[in-house]
Amino acid sequence: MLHIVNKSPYERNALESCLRLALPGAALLLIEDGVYAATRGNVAEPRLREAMQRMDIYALRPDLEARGMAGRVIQGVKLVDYDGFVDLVCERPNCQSWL
Amino acid sequence: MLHIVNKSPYERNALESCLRLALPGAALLLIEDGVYAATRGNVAEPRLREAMQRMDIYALRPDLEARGMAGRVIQGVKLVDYDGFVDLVCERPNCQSWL
Amino acid sequence: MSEFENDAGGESAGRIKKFMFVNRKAPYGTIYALEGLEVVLIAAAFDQDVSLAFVDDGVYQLAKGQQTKALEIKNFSPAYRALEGYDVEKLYAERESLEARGLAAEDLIVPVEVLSSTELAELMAVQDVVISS
Amino acid sequence: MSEFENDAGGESAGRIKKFMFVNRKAPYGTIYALEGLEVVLIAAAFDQDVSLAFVDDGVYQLAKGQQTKALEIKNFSPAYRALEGYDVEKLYAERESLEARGLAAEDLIVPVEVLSSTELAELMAVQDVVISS
Amino acid sequence: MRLGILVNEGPYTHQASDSAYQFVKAAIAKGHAIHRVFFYHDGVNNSTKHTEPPQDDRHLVNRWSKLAGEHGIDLVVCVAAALRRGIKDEMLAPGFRISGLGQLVETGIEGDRLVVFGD
Amino acid sequence: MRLGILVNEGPYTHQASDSAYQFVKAAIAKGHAIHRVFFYHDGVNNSTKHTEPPQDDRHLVNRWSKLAGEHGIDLVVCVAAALRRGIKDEMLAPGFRISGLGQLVETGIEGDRLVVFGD
Repeated sequence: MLHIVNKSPYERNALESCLRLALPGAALLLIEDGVYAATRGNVAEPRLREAMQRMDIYALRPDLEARGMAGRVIQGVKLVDYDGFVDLVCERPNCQSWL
Repeated sequence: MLHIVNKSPYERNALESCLRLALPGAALLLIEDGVYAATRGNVAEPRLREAMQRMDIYALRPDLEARGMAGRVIQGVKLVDYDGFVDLVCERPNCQSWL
Repeated sequence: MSEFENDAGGESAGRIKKFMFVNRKAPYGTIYALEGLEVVLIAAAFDQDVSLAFVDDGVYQLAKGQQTKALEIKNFSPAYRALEGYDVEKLYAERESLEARGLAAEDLIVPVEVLSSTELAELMAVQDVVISS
Repeated sequence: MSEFENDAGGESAGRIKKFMFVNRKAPYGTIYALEGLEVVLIAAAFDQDVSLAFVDDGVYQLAKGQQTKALEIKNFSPAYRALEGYDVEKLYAERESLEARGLAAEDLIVPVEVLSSTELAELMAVQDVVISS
Repeated sequence: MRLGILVNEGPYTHQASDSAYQFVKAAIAKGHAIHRVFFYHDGVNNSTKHTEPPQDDRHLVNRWSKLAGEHGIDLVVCVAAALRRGIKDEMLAPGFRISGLGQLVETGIEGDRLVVFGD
Repeated sequence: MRLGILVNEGPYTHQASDSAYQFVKAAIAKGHAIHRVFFYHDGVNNSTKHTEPPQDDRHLVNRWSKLAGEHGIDLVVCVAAALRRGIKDEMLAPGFRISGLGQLVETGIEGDRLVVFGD
């Protein structure tokens, strides 16, 4: 399963719910305002580091760049472009957007 | 100041920010999905009870009724109809919606 | 359901996929719960393997005693009771979401299977299509 | 700002109110930051007493180094630097919001006055009009 | 009192338009004056006469038009926000007019309160 | 692969339409097929030809129309959601068509994946 989260971890509970309901081995892709969760110093950093032990965590580079956050990414988060987004969707058997 | 919060305390951080930035003596009106914060057993109950010590807390009855929550209101929260909503706006020198 | 006659039975006839609708939003504050139900009914009309999960504020959609008269908005909560008539019988609610809101199964207008987060996660993981709103 | 010539100087001429725009949303994910700025400029054109507060994810609006080319969305962050030219000089950021996001004043594209929650609350309380988005 | 209203979201998707309508109706019943209702952001989508909700649902656009007709309320749709969302003059339901953001600032100045409804 | 796309929000207000567009463009470039793009909820507002964003901004509706024209992508607007929001056949930009929710379910069945973009 590819989980897709597009909301800031401060503003909404989407990331929290996603991490609660994602099985080990699943992938998480952060897009749009969701990419803030991939940045150092963010409230979600501990939860993301914990999740990294059991899941692959990705963040969409164009969304990080737009927000001036490309230089603040937590080590271990893999950056992808839309190309990589498409690959992730195709590689995993199914996907879920946490709207 | 009348503070107006229309979001569920689970889904968004609006109530939390409002309570952080409301001065003692201010009023808080919960409307729309914000009324869930006025119900017993809700995650926001302790914060709301604490806020009640320094602020007047109101909830919009029609929104509680629509959501089946009219019977679950925390004691001390005052229920108002749209009439009362209008009065609150007029009685207080200014108002702020936490969108 | 006028769309049913036009759409069902096309090239998709006979193929059955697992569709899960994940309801995470409260009713009335936004339209997602209501419009989401319409997709559920159409998926059922296509004879798909449909399930509904109620998570986070989505569990509020099922709260008993909804009275929308003063709001002048239609009370659509009875529609959940009609789901059975469309053979939509797999309704799940996450225990953690219910408990965090002070709700129990008996506070809900329809019977649901209450699942732990892990149980629900395992169900989600085997779906073909997951639509959350 | 073609609206300026048409609208300013009407019956409201001469009256000055305190307008505070409370920015609580991140940029690009939604349009509120961008369209909110447009109201700020019009309020300034009406010679109102305008201030901007950056709270919660709103502080992200001011992050340095925004590069929107790959998104093909316009980078509107330079507009905050243009505010000074409209005599909009009261920019406040809440310290708690900055710190919770690992940001400091030097990470922002414009100088802002960093205020404690209490200081900002006191400023909000004396406004005539508060528009949050 | 003279009240200004700002509606930031479109009809149905968010409750904002419903809440604003109920508030305005109650304010009028109590004898207050509505200086203006200003529609911004997706709020501009409240103004189109092409809206056709299901028979058993409320008609938000007609509600606003009726209120405007009966009480002479000024319903103003922001021109920039409307263009961005494909709302044109010829689509407007009765009672709505398109104008600039200055009309919002003006209602902030002229009204005794500005009440904001949104997401 | 054959991908289905669901867009739940209108243009500009949320990034959903932008993200979906960039995703679809990348998928096509990689040789994947787009079975359908379905517009639901406020997503129906992506389809109106009357949209006029400022000159210096991207034109989301034209983007979709162009993509549909160049690659034969099926852009389907939900009829019920469209009526509720005042979107009619005669307003549609090139490449869009109005149909029922069955088209969404069908793309869920026929597509190898359904990717959802929204708020």
